[in-house]
Amino acid sequence: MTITAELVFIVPEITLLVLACIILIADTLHIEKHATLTYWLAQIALIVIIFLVLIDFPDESKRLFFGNFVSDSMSGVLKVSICAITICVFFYSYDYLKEHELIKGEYFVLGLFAVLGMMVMVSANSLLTVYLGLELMSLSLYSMVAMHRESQTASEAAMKYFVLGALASGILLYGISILYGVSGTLELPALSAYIEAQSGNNILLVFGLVFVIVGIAFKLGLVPFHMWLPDVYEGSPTSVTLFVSTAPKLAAFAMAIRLLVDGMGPMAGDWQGMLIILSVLSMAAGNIIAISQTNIKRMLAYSTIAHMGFFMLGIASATQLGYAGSMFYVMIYALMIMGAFGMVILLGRKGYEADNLDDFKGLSDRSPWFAFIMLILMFSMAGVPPFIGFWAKWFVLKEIIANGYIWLATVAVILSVIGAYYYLRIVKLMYFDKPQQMTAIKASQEMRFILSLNGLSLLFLGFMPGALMTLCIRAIGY
Amino acid sequence: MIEQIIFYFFAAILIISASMVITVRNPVHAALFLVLSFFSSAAIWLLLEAEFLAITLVLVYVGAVMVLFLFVVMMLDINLAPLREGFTRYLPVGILVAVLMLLFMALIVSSDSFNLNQAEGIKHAADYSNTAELGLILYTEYLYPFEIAGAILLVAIIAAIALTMRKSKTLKTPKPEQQVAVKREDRVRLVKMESEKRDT
Amino acid sequence: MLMLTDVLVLAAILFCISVAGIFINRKNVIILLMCIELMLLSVNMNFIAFSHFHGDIRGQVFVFFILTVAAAESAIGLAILVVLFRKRKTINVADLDTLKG
Amino acid sequence: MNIFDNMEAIYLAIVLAPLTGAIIAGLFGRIVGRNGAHWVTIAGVGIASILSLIAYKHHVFDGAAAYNGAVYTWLSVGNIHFEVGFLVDRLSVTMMVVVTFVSWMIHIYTIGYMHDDLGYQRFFSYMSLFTFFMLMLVMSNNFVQLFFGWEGVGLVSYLLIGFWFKRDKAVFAGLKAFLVNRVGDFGFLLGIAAILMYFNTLDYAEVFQQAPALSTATIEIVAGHDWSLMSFICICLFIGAMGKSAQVPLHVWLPDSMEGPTPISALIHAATMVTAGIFMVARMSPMFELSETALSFVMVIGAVTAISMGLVGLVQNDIKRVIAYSTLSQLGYMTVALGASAYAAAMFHLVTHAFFKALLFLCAGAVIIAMHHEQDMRKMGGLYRYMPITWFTCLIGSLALIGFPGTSGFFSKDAIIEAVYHSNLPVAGFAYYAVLAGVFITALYSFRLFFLTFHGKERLNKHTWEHLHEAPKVITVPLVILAIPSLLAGIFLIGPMLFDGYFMQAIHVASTHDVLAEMGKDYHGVFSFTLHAFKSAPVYLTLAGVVTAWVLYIKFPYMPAILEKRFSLLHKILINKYGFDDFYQVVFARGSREIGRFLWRFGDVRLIDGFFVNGTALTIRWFSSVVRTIQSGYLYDYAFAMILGLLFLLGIFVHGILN
Amino acid sequence: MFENLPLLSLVIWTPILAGLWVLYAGDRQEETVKYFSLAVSILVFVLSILLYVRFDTSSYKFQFVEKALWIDRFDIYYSLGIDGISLPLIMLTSFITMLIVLAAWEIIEKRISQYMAAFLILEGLMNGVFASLDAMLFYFFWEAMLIPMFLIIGIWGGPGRVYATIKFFLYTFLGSVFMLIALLYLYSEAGSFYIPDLHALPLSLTAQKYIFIAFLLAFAVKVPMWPVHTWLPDAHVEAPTGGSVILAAIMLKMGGYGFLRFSLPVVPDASFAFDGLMITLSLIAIVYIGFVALVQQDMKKLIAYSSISHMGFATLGFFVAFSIYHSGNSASGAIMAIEGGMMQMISHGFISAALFLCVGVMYERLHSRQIKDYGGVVNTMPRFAAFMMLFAMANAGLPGTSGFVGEFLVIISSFQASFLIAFLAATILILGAAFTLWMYKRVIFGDIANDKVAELTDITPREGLILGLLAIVILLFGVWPAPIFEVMHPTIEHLFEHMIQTKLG
Repeated sequence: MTITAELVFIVPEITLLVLACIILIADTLHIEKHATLTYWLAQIALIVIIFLVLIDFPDESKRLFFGNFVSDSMSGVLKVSICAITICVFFYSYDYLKEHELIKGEYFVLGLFAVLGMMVMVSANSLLTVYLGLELMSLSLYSMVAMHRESQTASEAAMKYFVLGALASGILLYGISILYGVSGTLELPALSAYIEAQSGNNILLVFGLVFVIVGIAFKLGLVPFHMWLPDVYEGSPTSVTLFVSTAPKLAAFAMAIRLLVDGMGPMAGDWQGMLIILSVLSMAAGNIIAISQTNIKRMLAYSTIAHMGFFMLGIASATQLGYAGSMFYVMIYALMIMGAFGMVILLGRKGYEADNLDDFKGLSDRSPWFAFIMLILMFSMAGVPPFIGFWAKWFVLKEIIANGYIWLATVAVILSVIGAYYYLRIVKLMYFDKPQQMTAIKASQEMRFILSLNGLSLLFLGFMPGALMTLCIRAIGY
Repeated sequence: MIEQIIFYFFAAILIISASMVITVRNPVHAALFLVLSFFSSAAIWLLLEAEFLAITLVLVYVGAVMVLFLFVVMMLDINLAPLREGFTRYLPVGILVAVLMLLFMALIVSSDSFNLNQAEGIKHAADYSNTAELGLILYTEYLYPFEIAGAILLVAIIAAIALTMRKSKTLKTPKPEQQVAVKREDRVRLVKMESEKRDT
Repeated sequence: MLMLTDVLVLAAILFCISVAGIFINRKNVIILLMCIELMLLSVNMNFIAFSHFHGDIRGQVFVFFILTVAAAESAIGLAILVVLFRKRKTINVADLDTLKG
Repeated sequence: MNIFDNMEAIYLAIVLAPLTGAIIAGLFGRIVGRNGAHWVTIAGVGIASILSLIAYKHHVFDGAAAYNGAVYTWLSVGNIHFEVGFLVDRLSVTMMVVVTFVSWMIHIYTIGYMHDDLGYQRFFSYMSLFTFFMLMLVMSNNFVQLFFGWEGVGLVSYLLIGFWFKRDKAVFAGLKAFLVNRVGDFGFLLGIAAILMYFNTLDYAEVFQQAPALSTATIEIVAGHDWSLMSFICICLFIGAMGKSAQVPLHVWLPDSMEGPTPISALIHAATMVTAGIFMVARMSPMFELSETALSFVMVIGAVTAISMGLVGLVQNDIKRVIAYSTLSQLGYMTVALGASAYAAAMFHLVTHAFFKALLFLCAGAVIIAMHHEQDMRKMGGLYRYMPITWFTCLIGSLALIGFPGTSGFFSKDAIIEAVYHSNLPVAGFAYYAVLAGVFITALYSFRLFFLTFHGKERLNKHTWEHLHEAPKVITVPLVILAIPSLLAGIFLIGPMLFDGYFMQAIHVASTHDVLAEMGKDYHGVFSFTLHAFKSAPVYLTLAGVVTAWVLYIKFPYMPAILEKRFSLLHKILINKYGFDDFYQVVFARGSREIGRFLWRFGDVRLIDGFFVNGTALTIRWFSSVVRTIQSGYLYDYAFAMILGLLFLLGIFVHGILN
Repeated sequence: MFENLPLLSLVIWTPILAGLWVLYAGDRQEETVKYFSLAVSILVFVLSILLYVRFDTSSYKFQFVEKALWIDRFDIYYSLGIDGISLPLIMLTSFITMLIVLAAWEIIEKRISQYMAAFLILEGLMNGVFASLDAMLFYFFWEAMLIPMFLIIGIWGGPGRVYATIKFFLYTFLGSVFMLIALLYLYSEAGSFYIPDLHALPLSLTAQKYIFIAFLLAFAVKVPMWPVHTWLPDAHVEAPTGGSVILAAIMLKMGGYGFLRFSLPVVPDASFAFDGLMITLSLIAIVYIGFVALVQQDMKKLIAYSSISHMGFATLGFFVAFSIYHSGNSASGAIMAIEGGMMQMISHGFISAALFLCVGVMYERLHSRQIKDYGGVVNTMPRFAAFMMLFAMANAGLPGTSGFVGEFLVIISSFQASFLIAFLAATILILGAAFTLWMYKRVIFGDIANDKVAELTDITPREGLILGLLAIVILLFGVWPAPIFEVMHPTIEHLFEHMIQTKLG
């Protein structure tokens, strides 16, 4: 296939890049107070991308551009999900940014570039594209975090995020260089084939693998490479936290799958152990530390760490279904955390971030409906049926049990129960405590609607998880 | 043999200058030592027949990035004295970990298990152009990454501007287009008043 | 005659120096950015060495991209630094502790 | 149509009539009113009573065969069916007559006694309910129904004792009665369980049929020790009887039960309900006969009860309590008779005792009413002048109680003493002397009561004195009616009941134990039996007792006080009732509360909740607050952590440090 | 007509959907909501009666089976069906819910619609637990139940409600997740979540033991067995009346049901291997908790402890069956023990519900649950006292009440296993009477203790109706337990046959 013929497959990426540039120009030319145009253009762009992906949805796995790009159903599904999530994120953000007078066209433009980076990661088929996608995404995110220039915490968070992120990519790169040195190739399938062909265990590969794992673990926020995460979640404007906590996790999942499975599948025996250790540490640290948090964003950050630990177990099971389980988990997780930060945004108002746990006190008196939505979110995160969070945990647990890691499943569920405590605490604050303030909730109708939809979808999916599960399984190609 | 001597020479400079980067008190000096490290690296890269990259490193890095660093260092009015406190306290642990790390890494990378058949590097013919070779592959095989790299640079530009550009609210600048476009109605208000009637 | 191992060990040393720099340096954020540059340099060294000994130009291509990204990265890093300094009037690493726990 | 054609219907009617009365009076008391309540219950028990008499005639005079049939399957699990059914033979029919008749009388008497009480309807309801449960108990043909009646009777006793719920003592006494009875039931239930296990049925007839085959069976309770199955079962069942029939050491509830409305509920406890245990052992005679161990146990318990409780009766001052202790003592006699295999004698004493004890209680009731609810005998005296009828009937009752020759009590008690004498159980010797001593004591306390109440100096206070008068007709008439059988029943019943095979197959006595048959050889009619008595010790002991009482309480009224001082230790022991109450109070009541408190405070609150549950939670929370400080906020620490993590992974997976 | 109604789905989803509607309607239409809730709960009860009427008592097979694919990829079915074990429990659930809705009429002052909704949803979920034939569906309902219960205790509970409800939630949640692991393991072995498939699955003894322990953790917490019982007193004390009732009457039965549905048939060999442990724990529950109940100062706590003690009979009955069978006796004794345990569960459902409602009646008037605040209640509330006497006696296991049947059967059958077991179990005769009646004495009897008691008013007709219904049921099943036994006998017989067959091969 000629390069021009191959271009068809990267139409969504090209379009996104072009649209992003157009929006950038439009934003520069069109100075207005609320960047409304930019916002809507960005939303339209994302919708267009979704359509473009869907129109030519990749059914079979194709490796293109000299092995730098892969087009398969997993990438298709993840791209659509990333775009869809970003639409919601922008939606929530728009209200927030307007309210807090942070609105800037660059937010959306950088967001689009981050999405582009994620799409590159999702479709990466070589070590190089993984790296470039990762950097494109990360750099956009760093600057988005720092965007709130008037905030003390935002710049601090951005600095930490940046330095540690750069350190992590340095480590990742070192690993990649070792892998390249051993195999002499940058293409993931070729790497995999090389490892397959190797007889015996090559210590150098494991050596490189460790560095790569660190890079992945950093992006997902696995202990002990998680330290940036709570600070960034807390310090950033909530809209950015919302973005950082959702779509990039999907991309990180894709990165893990690409690197570990596509690239080092035959070494599963080696990375399984590492992932399990990191998972257990993450679940333990995340769940335990979250208990003593008083800031909800920070608490959700630790909960994210715990979730990522749990989610990693699916990959650690090193089976197709396990990957599907992880994919399912991470998608559900994104949906849940999005709703949760959406709630934080909903409760905030001008000059006031509702990010203290106490701000949730007596929510059921102030707004029974949104208290209920938050209840759904919390119980879903805790993994209680009938909400979808349960099925996410279920899927992963099922796979690790099917692979004989019963002790691991036991540890995971015990730690989840510990984790359930802090979710319950929020429900407790909302339902059992008296409100500290009785100010009505100020949010646009659309925001209310989308947030309700977000919450209710967890309930609905809880009853009908089958379709999404099947989708994930198909996407993994099982 | 001569190659090795050159290598060790530059390697020594590299290591020393790198160490200086992290230990000197003055950030300007650190930046300069960094420049030195880059130079010595470039020299080693030349030994490794990566001419284009070696030159790029000097041009791009030393020429642009390091200048940027210096620029920033100068721009920020940093009080140097307090930046040195408590440095030695953490040094032993830091060095211990670094040495352990080095041990772990060196043990592995010095083991001869990279299945590289060549005991020494592949020597190219004299007319071999590293730059041409690189350029060839960059615009064909690596077209896709190349475009992404472009996007990354674009992001860097946007981000840098968005983050650092200041529109001070207190700053009052004349807006000529508005001044020119002003109409009479905007400036003058005609007030029509009824004459007062004096009642006697 | 140049040995692969020599270069790799050199890169490893460089890597460790940069890592040590990140956590030994307690004061100045700019130094952290420089350490990151050093780290990337070490990685580049690796790639070029492998490229040389493999006789494979792709390693150098990778370095090319790393250089590009590193430039972008330092631009953004410095931008963040500027933002930080403007707000906090300090680039002391030890002062960046409002977010913790 | 002959009414005997359908006996099942009659038996059902006997049982259900009182129940219906109880339900109507209880649930619809407000609607039917006071009169309605007593009419409906009296009618119910009356029907039961009359029908019982008809059944009695049917069985005793017409010689009908025993009836055994199920009417309702309560529950069946697999091949085991728990049924409600009736076994009516001469034993049960006798009990039915006694129960319904006494109950009927009490109902009538209550109209007068409870006239002004607020809980009028409730009281009638309880009484009828009691009758129902008692009938279920005696008519049962299986153990489950027996247990049902057994517990039901306990329930009503609880309700009746605590009838005046405002009185703390009464309520306490009720609770005590229930709990002590439950201790007995505990053994009883285990006995039933053992029966079910080995006999695979709970039907009397089938159990009795299989019993001889299992007489040598053993049961291993404590590993390594085989016990005789029959002994085990019988002793377990007898523990139940000990509770219900107030045998030492489960007797403590009975004296306290006198807190119930005087004297009706007291009567129920003294004359009717407590005989359930005696009846039950008699009913189980085919099993008890197979175990000499059990019989000996029964006899010892009975003997101890007979003598020890009599002694306590000596020092009581409350008129009802004296009678209560006499009841205990008499129950001991009956139990001794059971132990001696003289079931018929026990039943005989049960019947005569029912009459004269009812009489005594009603007399006491009459006195108490006359004294305006004063029960302390020390504040009475000389009442014979004011209450001649009561005085006279009480005298008859007391004579019967002490076994004055010719009275009903004489025949029954003498038969028991004789039976014990003939018994060849190893413990019979002890029992014999115990019951002999009991005769003297009985006479002493009975006449102490009699003299203190009716004779001697008037120690009344002015208020009571002014209102003192003979009891109304509704009370005196039953007194007179009861006096007659108390005096004469023995003469007519001794022959048929003891020696003429009155109970037929209802009671089974092994030939080796058959003391009554042995006595029967010497029995030549009532008259010679009476004469014969004058040749034996009991009569003289009785007389000695009466004389002693006279000396102490009429002749030298200051003597008791001197004796009290002289034998202060003994007196103290008796006043404290051997310390059973205090012992139970301290050891069981307080002890179990202390155990409970310990288990709760230490086990639940401190250990499980405090240490494990909250401890875990607190540890996690503490740990959380400690671990979070690792997140110091300093970039270099974060980087350090990452590098450590990297080192850790390298160390383990690359360098295999842990391997 | 109506022959093909999906009755089970109806008893599950009718209340849930109605509950959602009530939630939506909110407090604005308070009266409508109340009557609507009552109507729905009655309707569900009628449906459950219909289930009983159409139930074929001669068969042990699952009836009213409904099956639809739910999650096709993993063979999870929406699979419903009931046998003789679940039918009585479903009826119990719908009966008790009806009473609770009625009882909430005036007691609950705030958020009445949410209260009603919570109970209706809870009812549906509980029915779902009892009717599920798919292990995942079962677990789904099983866990979902926690949420409304958590809210019920937390929102309408007493002063210590937060501690109590979080403790309740975490305790039960922790227990349940182990069951999830066991179920997932079973799935990995059997490839199916269909419960009868799991029953038929051969397993090694080691695997069985682990699974048993996992199940035990889940069910023991629910029952609750000593020593994982401490959530119960707290939850009961703090819960509103309705919450206590549902907790005691039905939630605790979930544990027992779990043993019958999962532990015994899925891992019979392990159940047999662990029967000593189970019997010991049950006996500890009976005796230890009996003593603890004796000294409680809070009426609800006392009844809560008494519940633990009584539920000990259920578990004792289930597990002593092995010993009975293996000590050489016929199966009938063993079956008697299991049926006794089952009967104990049902009867305890009525009795504990009644007692908690009684406490609720008093609490509503005096706002205290402390025994010492009462005394002489009979003087002002005679009719109430009479009802409570009946319930207290039933709690003490008096023959003629339903409380007797189960205890009696368990005691007499456990004698066949060992004298000691029967001996210790029979102590309930004394302890049960002691703690129940002692409380009754202090609360009800005596002279009027204080002014507040003097101002008490006797039960309202509504309360009378509730207590009366319970009284009727308690007496009815005391003298006529046959309907329950008829329904469960074939099932339990079948279950027992299954239990004694080894699965090791």
